[in-house]
Amino acid sequence: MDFRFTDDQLTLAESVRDYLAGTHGPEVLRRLDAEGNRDPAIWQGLTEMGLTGLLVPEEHGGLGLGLVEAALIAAECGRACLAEPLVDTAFVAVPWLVRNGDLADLGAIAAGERQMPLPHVLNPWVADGEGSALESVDPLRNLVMFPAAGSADPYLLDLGALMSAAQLVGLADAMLHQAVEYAKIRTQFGQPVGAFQALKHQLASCAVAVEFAKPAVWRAAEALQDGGESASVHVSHAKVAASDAAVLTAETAIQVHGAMGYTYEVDLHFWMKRSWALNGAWGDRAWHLKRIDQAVIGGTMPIGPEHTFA
Amino acid sequence: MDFRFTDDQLTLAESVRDYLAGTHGPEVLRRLDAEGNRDPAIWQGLTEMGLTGLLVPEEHGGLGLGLVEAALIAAECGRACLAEPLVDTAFVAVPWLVRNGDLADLGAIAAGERQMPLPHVLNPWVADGEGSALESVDPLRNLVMFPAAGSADPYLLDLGALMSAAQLVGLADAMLHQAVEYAKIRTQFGQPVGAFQALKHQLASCAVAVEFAKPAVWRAAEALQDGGESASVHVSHAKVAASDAAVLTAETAIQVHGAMGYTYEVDLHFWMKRSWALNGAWGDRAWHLKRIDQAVIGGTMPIGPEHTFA
Amino acid sequence: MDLVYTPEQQAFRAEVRAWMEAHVPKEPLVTLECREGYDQHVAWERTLASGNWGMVTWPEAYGGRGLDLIQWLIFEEEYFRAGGPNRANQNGIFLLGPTIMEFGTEEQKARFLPPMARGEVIWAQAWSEPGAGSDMAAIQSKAVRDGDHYVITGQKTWSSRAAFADWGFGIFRTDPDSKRHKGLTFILFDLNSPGITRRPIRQLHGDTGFAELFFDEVRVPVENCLAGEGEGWNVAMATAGFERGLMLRSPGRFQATAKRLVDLYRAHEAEASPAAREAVLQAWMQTQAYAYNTYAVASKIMAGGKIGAEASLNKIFWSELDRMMHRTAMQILGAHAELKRFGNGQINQWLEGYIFSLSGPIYAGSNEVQRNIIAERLLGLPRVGAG
Amino acid sequence: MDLVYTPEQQAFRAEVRAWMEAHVPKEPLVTLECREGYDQHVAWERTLASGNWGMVTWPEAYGGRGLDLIQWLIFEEEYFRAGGPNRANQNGIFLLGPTIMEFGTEEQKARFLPPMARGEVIWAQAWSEPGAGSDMAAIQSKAVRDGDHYVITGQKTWSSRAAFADWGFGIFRTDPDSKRHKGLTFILFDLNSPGITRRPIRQLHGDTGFAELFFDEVRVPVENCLAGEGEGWNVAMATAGFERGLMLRSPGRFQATAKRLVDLYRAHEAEASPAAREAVLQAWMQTQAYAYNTYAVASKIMAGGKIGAEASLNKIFWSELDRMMHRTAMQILGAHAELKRFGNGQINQWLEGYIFSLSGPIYAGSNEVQRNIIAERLLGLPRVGAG
Repeated sequence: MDFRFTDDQLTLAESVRDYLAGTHGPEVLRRLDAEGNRDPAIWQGLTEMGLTGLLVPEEHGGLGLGLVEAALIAAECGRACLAEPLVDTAFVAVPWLVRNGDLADLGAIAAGERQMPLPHVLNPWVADGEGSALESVDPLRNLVMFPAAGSADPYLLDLGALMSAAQLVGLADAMLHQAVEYAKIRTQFGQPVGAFQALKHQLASCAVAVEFAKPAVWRAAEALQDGGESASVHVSHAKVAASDAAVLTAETAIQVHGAMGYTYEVDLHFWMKRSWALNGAWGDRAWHLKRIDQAVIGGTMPIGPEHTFA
Repeated sequence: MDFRFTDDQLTLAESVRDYLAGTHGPEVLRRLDAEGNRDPAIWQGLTEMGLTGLLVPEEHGGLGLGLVEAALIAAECGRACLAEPLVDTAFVAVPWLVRNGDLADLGAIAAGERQMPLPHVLNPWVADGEGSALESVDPLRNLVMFPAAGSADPYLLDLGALMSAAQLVGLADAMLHQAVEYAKIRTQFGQPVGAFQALKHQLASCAVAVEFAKPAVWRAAEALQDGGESASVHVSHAKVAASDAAVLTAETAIQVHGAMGYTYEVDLHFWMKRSWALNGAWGDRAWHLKRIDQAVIGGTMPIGPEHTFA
Repeated sequence: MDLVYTPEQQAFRAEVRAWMEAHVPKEPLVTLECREGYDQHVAWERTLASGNWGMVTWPEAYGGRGLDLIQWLIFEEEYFRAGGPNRANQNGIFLLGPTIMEFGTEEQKARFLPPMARGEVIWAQAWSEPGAGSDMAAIQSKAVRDGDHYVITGQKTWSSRAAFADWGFGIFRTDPDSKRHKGLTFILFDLNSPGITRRPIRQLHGDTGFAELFFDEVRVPVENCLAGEGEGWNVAMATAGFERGLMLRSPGRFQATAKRLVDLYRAHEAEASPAAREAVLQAWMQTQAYAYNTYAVASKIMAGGKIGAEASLNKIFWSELDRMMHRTAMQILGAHAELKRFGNGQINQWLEGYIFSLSGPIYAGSNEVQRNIIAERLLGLPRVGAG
Repeated sequence: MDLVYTPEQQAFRAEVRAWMEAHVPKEPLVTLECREGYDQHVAWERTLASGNWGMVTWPEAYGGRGLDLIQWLIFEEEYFRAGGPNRANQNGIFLLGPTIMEFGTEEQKARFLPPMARGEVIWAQAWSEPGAGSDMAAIQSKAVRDGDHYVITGQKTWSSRAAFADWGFGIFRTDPDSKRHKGLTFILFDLNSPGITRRPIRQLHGDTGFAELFFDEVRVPVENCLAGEGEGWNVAMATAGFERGLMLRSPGRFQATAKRLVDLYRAHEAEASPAAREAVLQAWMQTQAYAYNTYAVASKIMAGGKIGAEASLNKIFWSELDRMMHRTAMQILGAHAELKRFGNGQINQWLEGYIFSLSGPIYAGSNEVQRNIIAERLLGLPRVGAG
């Protein structure tokens, strides 16, 4: 029993964070927004970092890592509001293909030559892919409606939900950070607005929500990785907690920004909109809550102090 | 259309408020708590003010006023945390007896010689009356379990719920006032704690909740008085909004008082406990919410901008 | 307490209802925050004016109907029942109109009010500056007297409607040595005056309804000053009072939202969360409570009373209620919430509404400022204080 | 990340479970806040000590079992699974014990720790003063050095357990000219010393577990001072860190509450509100999240890490969660919520728990202070500021 990431995991996450911070800052988001959202050079960079092959078994040219590592990296993608659809292909489609023994495309995916956004019955559209275009509130999401009905496989749904949850805690972290930084420099009534206790306490409440959503996400990643019986319930917990933290943080962050927050000029809006999109993706709040309801009130899963890791 | 009290109504409420403030202050509550809760002199005073006969028709020795006046006075009873069970007899039992044409006891009630707490199936115990004793968290409530099953009449329930709601807004007002006064004089870190924006904003949020519960109570009183079809739904709205405002204000008031709020020495606890008792009395939150649910989601009542007074 | 409409009020309601049913556009207009939508909304203002429904509470002499506040509430209820569009002329109707009636000269009233009522001149407000948002007393834009003109230099921002409107109003520092609330003057100006540059600001949703205004020695005749020189703060506070107070957000608007939310919930009842059900019931309760409170305030004002710091209670209540209702709708919509148009091409008005609702706790005096006002002026808590 | 218990840990769990099932009283004890209940709880401490379960994380040399933090968590889970009573000795186990181990001399450790572990000496904490609650640096009680004694004069209040406990600890001003955080010293004292008057304070629920302490020239030997003279603030902050941090409220306690709440909900499912259902699901989610976080912090500490301002996140989370769960239970109980005992004579533990939960956001550093700490130390927001 050790609820910590390994040093290797932390180093990997940090290197991705640093890389994205250096190559995928807000000025890049604004450029992409103006120029059609996708930039092969960015995808190339992610491929060279090994991220497209993170979950691809080594014998197919990948790094052969697991869902815990993927969740950590997905959180970094959220933090950076990554425009490229890395998570959908590399952290959702790949482990599903591996589970299904469908290995043909793994090499191409690892090499960055193939993207594979997968539809699900609960999630008929995802970013990129082939199909009729839909316009998302998120300007960086190239949404398409798939022509065929998606899979109904619960494992695929769990993967999508887990990785959405991981992105959402990263998004929430980033929005909290942006709000804090703005509150330090914006002055009103002769002082930084961040010195006003009312804003301090709102931001502190966001920190509480985000910090207690994170361990639920890591625990869900571990559960799904291990394939335990209750893994789906933990994924649903992660999705609900991360979504709620992100929605709260988005509303607080815009409030802290005041009228500036309501403009397109402030970076915040990219993160808010991604949060709203992922809030509904891969099973919405009600869907995941119902799964928890069946387990907890319905009694299909043991609960109580001795069942922390049930 | 005039959503105001008449000058007569306001004058009456003010005179009751002044009377109770003068004769039924916190020191009286403490004395009653130590000495068995009831004091015939207080009951006598209420009788002399005409309150026991407020709703008794004039031909039976009362003032013949209506539920709107009674709700206003019930709010004052809440504000003063009145120990004597005036509301149960004079504002709940009397209009029910009148509605049922059961007029025999009205003269004695108006004269202050008879108390008549009535049980209801949803509310098997009320303060005072005959039956086996139960201990309420409210030290001033002499709770008894009635030996016989209560009435199931919805009008009786509506009267009890409405008058509980009215008391609850008075209780909430008083708790807010106590918290504000304490926050003005308690200093920490070199200033009154009420100068800290975090406490200011919590108290302001209570003011919002209380001020928007009140008109729902007055509107429900008027609806029940008029006997409109949807009166019960409005009573339920009043009860839920008033209970929620009182529970929120109680939690905020104790927080503002800090450790002092957790003592029996501070007056606040009498008001909090009465709030908790009335929160569950005459139909609890869930029961009233269900009645609203049937009307609003169930569609048995028209809603929308043109139905403000439906 | 008399909660029954008179026969005259019922007849008036019937009249409004008939007109609205005949005239309100069947299809929702394009958002007011772009050129196309703005033009549609101005056209609607003129249609309203053609029925004499533009400024119903104004005196007839200025193009209104001289309605009392209860009639106004009935009008608004029917307006929103019919799905009436947002008002391009809102700054005129609710903010500037009442301000001119209170502070303007007879000549100013005659000059500005009738074209406003006819929807011919659309007004932008220009309060905020980059350094003066919640802290409006930090205004720096200057108006220097030069003969019978003021010469305005400076910058305003987050001016609603200013991307497309005709005229603007705001406060400017006329005494260069003054500080904070003193030395400010309330001035009306033609947005097409030489020296004014409008820079539309792209908003959260991507459209551009509000703007920055740059003033480079803009000459404005002295007769465009409202009330006396140096009286600007008092006039602006009265205007802001109208905004936060009774008239900016009539209950009908929120009751219509609550009704739509109930319909949305019913369509998704089987799969919705308990939180959504609770929120839907709260939506009905709170929109009703807001309506009762507004009727109560209207009754009080009609009887000669005034609305004071209670306006801050209102502002907080409707803005947080509106956000809550739209957030709930977004949750109910689930995966569909992010779509700007649904598969059938219909605009996702819940998404647009949610985004707009996020501005509610910010504009017209942030809710933090409102809570300060409640704490200090209504509850009497001490003003000074450290964080 | 390894979320599987080792066979040794599983065996340990089985051992705790067996002992607890055999020893935990079948009937709930009377509340700790009255004489009768206090005595029952002290007897339970001695029973626990007889099984060597009193201070499981302490070194064996001081009467503990030398367990690591994961084992401690397992112990706590099983303790609360079995319905173990609240700990009379909590101030000793979680606050003073670790403080003495960190700051005490060998002699102090040998003198104070073993009787604490055996439940023979029960400790009260004495931090607050009437003018120093959240603002603990405003302490005024004086300890004046006189030879090899301190002479204490002053007043402490809201001292938990002090109505009945044996010894107390707190900080006192030893430098009469000092201000705020300086010149304070951490002193342990016998509550039966001449010159100490205890005035039990009646609490919200009517019982008297905490007390005011009046010190009238109370002589305390210098060797009862922990760490150096003038070091009191640092020691107290470390102690308060233990309190707010990992060990004061183990997750098992709240998980047990959540489980009882689920059972309560199931029994009232048909008539409960949507808000209650949502809250019950939140109760499970949040107690689990609290457990995960505690395991994560325990893992970090076992690997040599430290817990800092994150302790404030914990304090806010568990205290508001506990209040939410009990408030929800009160709503579910409806009319029964107000009864101190139900019709069958059973104590209404939800009511008692709700009342106690209201103190959670106040004690151990109010949640307002905690939010300041998070904002300033974790988020880096500026300290100074006006309201």
